[in-house]
Amino acid sequence: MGHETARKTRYLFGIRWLFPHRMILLVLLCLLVFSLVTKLDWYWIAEYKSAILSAVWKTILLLVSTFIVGFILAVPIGLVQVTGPRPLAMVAHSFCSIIRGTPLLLQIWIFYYGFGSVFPEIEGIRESFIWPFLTSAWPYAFFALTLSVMAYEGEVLRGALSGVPKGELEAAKAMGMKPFKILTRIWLPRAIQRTLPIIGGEVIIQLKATPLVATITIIDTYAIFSNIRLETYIVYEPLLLMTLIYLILAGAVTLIFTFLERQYKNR
Amino acid sequence: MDRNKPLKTKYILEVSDLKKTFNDIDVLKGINFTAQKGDVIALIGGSGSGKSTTLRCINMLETPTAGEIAIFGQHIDLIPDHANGLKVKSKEQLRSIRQRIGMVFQGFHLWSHLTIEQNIIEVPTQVLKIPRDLAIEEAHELLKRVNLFDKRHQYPSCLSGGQQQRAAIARALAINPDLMLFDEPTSALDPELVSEVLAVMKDLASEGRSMIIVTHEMKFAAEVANKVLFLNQGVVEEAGTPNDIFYAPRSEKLKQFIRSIK
Amino acid sequence: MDRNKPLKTKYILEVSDLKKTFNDIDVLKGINFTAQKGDVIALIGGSGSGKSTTLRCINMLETPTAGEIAIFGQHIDLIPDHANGLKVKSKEQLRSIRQRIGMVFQGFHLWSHLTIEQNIIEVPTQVLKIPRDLAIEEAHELLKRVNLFDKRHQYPSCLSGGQQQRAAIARALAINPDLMLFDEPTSALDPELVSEVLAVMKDLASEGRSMIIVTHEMKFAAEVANKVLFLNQGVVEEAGTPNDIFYAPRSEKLKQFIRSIK
Amino acid sequence: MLIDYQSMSLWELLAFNSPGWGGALLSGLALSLQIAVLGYFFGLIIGLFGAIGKLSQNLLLTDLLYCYTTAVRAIPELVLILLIYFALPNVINDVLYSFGFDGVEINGFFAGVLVIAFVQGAYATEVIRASIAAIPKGQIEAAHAFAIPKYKILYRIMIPSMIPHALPGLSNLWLIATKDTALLAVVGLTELTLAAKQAAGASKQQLTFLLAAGALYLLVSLLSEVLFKYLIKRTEKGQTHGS
Amino acid sequence: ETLRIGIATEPYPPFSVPDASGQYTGWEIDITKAICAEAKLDCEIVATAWDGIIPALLSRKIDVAAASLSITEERKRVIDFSDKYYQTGAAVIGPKNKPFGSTPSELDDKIIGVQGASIHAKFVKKHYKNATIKEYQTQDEANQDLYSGRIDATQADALTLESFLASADGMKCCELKGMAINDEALLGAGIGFGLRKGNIELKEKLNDAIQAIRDNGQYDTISKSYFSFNIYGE
Ligand SMILES: Nc1ncnc2c1ncn2[C@@H]1O[C@H](COP(=O)(O)OP(=O)(O)OP(=O)(O)O)[C@@H](O)[C@H]1O
Ligand SMILES: Nc1ncnc2c1ncn2[C@@H]1O[C@H](COP(=O)(O)OP(=O)(O)OP(=O)(O)O)[C@@H](O)[C@H]1O
Ligand SMILES: [Mg+2]
Ligand SMILES: [Mg+2]
Repeated sequence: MGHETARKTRYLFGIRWLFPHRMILLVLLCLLVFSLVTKLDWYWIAEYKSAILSAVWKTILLLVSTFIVGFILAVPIGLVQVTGPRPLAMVAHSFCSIIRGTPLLLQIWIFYYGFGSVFPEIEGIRESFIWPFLTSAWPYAFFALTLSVMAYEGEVLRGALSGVPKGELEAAKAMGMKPFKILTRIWLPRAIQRTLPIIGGEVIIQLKATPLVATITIIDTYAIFSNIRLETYIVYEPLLLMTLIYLILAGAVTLIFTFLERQYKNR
Repeated sequence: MDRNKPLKTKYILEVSDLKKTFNDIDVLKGINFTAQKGDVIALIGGSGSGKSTTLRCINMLETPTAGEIAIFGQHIDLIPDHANGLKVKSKEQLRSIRQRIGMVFQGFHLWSHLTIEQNIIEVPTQVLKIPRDLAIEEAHELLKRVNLFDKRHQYPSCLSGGQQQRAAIARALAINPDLMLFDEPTSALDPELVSEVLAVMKDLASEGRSMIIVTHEMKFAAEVANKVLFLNQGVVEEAGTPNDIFYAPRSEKLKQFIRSIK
Repeated sequence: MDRNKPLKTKYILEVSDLKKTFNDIDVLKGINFTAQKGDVIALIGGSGSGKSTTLRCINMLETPTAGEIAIFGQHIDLIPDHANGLKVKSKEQLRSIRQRIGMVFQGFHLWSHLTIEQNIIEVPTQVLKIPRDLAIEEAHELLKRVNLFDKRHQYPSCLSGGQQQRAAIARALAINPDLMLFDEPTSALDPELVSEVLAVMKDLASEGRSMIIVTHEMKFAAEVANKVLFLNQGVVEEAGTPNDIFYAPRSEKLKQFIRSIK
Repeated sequence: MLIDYQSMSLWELLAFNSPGWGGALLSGLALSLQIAVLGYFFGLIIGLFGAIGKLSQNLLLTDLLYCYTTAVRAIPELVLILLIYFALPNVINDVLYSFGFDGVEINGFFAGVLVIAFVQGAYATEVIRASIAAIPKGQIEAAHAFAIPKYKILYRIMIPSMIPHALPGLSNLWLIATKDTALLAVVGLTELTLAAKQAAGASKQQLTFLLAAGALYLLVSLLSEVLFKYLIKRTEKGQTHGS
Repeated sequence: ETLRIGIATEPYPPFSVPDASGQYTGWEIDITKAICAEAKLDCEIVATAWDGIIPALLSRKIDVAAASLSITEERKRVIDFSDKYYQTGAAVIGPKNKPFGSTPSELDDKIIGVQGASIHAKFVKKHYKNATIKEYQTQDEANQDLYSGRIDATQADALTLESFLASADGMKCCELKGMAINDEALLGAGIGFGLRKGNIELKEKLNDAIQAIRDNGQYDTISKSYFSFNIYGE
């Protein structure tokens, strides 16, 4: 009997979105959105629409490219800290400490204004083909943000790699797998599976680090809304729209990682 | 697979004066024994006597503190290592040897991010470069042999203890090994399965594969092994045929051990 | 401890029509049995037949999908839960029942951040509020009984399989339980130790404690149990005294199982 | 009249007494640390309960926590602080005024701690949840089987065996907390970053003061790293195999 | 009843500059104090980061914003302004080795840096249609890039640029290319105090006081110690 009821309940509430409390939350959300839309002042959107879109695109581009490249480069950094050799582990470790220990803003400035102001002094560089590259801000932003991902994710991966049960690695070793194979087939997948939720969080942290590039003339999502606020002196409406955009981006990240977590749920 | 290449020596495994110390505790105090092709050796002994450690030293999962090991006629050279005492000289050689050794761990150690089938085909496809289709076909054969075919798409965490153990055995068999190291392969199995596994092992023995088996099942040891080693406090206290060991024990320790079993 | 409080029923454990489904696979299909005070019941059966699951359902580590369980005369009420089918109604009651049940897991599950001694005194000091000194004293008794006294300050990861299993047994005994649930308590033990553990269990039985033991050791079952249940594919295929089960099996399945053991 | 910084040497610029900026930087650092420590501490508490809530079976709770962690982590901190410090009291005060009461003020320091704790709590929830999920399930089951009460399972079994997994993530969070204090400039608190900005702007010695502030941050994080290392060492016993 | 005057914590020399002890000095501070005295107001200076000034004004944490706010039509939708109390023109500077002037046609193919969200940003976008525009968060950063050669010119407040040209870097690299054409709609009607809407009485008081110190010479006395020219503009 109980069995039957269980089945039935599961059937009834099969569509998870229809749980009562979720309906209430949704209704509340709709009311909130409605009142915000009608009560506040949104005239400026029309004027800035295209600027906002391109800024959002820049944010996404920066986030995705730096995180992917940085994460791939973080693997060796996490790995040498677990396996050695000693000197390399120390180098990797100091790298992580320095990058994690200083504000990203400072790093961006040092690369852009510090190193950037050294390049023009080099004889003949202004005529060379890399000059347009050096004068734009993107390479510096990309470089600084990638370094930061490398350092933070290197640290996360170090913890994750050392947490994989030793027995499973021994099993691989005992069958003559090469170290690289063990890494790519057993060690890394196992480590990443365990830390997916943490990595998801790190992507969101990185999302929120991207606005710093505004200080080197890249107008990203955050910067465009700052500009709007300064030009119009409207305080909350641009902030709300910006929040909505960041929420959507973070929501997308969370969804992707929830999906990945589900895929790897077994343990 | 060069199983049929003539060996330089008649021994498939030679262990001499093997010692292992963990944090100043001497766990192995000088183990000596040899195995010829087709030998099935049972390692018996009390809990903590060093059986698992011996097995793990054979394929260098633990680096010995001292001693010599030769497998398939190849001597595994150990060189001093400033941190841990000794280390393996040629990793390449060790790896090629390990590819011919199948090991079943006391704790199973299935890869928990892979399904049972994936666990089994992992080494054949990735290390031995067997085509995937073929590997899966063989995996299915093995899975049927250990009666796990219908669980092949499950992850290890959803399996019962005995099911995990059988999966681990199948994984070891999948690399078609010349030497097999079993650490209590039947501990989580019920008697019905024990005899099935026993049958599998007899098969393997008749194919000319050598085996070292750590086991608590005396009946099992008596039936499958042609040589029994009794370990006690890190040394081989007595060695001989199952008959000798079980029915004509000489040392006091072994007599006591045998008595406690019966 | 209200071990000597008269029970409302003569049964210390009543399991009726216990069912459990994992992801639409019916693992238990209606288990029925009872245990009286002092009963030692052996659960035998093939791998994957549901022995561990039955044991885990008894103290609600798995919530049954359907069925009734009463322990120490107290019926454990289950109420519908919109997510998982059923859930325990009174957690308080469940906890007070669990305090009187000692469990030894198939995978031991010692707490890895505590030493062996700490593992053993954890529940006595934290749950049963026994003074620390007293608990340590008792722990030392138990550790000597299972021959682990000199390993008491080690962490579980440094112990051999058999040592971990004995530690797990000691941990279960430390709460001085009325009902003990053993999931293959001897799987990682050598025969010498098996007989020691057997002796411990007989002691416990003579003290009037009841036990449910999942085991593969038929000899063990025959010697210690007064009742044997043969599980097959999620149902109790046959139940009876060890003599009945081992020497006069009726069902075809059991006959086959017995045959395979001998 | 304005101070002439151009003629001052590096040591005069960094001197502790005005017109040197050293003292201002240090008191900025002290303020940053105070807020970071408090925010981090409360954040950890929120995170612990958040993680437990998220792992519970209660659907309403898990849904609400899901919204909390996603939203708070996604919303830029500046927005949060503007809302808590400016908009929230505004709304409250409008209500109070309409009933004839006096308005309330939210103290800048308090708002800062609140925002940092709120944000850290969301991150910590995720870190701790992942770490709890990494504890072998059997060990928690064993605790249940022995009738250890839930709160004791939490602080005797789960927290100790989770901490080694969580510490790397939590140390990242601490570093973030120290740097997030930079936001408090908005509510008029002169923390380290603002002090450095002011010094740089007033003296036009950008690089000097940025590097000085950077060095202070680095010092803090190196010290915290030593601390976290020590903690990791202490808590890792028994988690790894023997040698 | 004290009047809370909000100023920005970020230094903006020579108008408002903090020192290490947290005191603010500068022309704007002096003028504000003079106006308070003239209007017999009891003023208290409250420093807030730029991001917080308008929210603080709207949420009654301050009553007047004295942070060099340019008066524009768009901003008047949100806050009120007093009459202007100073106004400076916009200038264009560029490297010494590149000869060009400040007319739109001459700047057409150049890379021009401006401070983002400033009136100059709007101006540049409107008048130098074919130029490449780079926006910076602060004018200092634009100056820095002009020095590094990343941009060809920058347009900003004449005053700000003048002090850059007077600095070591500025003298080395750059020169004044000319003043920007006057566009009242964009470049605004000068700098005024920001006030909450509807605060007519206070606005009147401030306007009267500004007029008064201009008339009685206080304005000029203060300005003389900071500037060599007429900061009030036309
Ligand atoms: N990593 C380690 N660190 C410290 N001591 C260890 C370690 N591994 C094993 N030992 C110790 O070495 C001894 C032998 O262990 P081993 O695992 O070889 O025993 P075993 O014969 O396999 O016993 P069992 O039958 O119980 O599995 C034990 O006393 C154990 O405590
Ligand atoms: N968490 C789970 N998810 C899915 N299936 C499970 C889970 N736990 C157990 N099962 C399945 O339930 C069946 C019974 O498992 P159980 O562990 O009770 O077997 P058992 O009788 O104890 O076997 P063994 O003697 O091998 O330990 C098995 O087929 C197993 O695959
Ligand atoms: Mg062992
Ligand atoms: Mg089982």
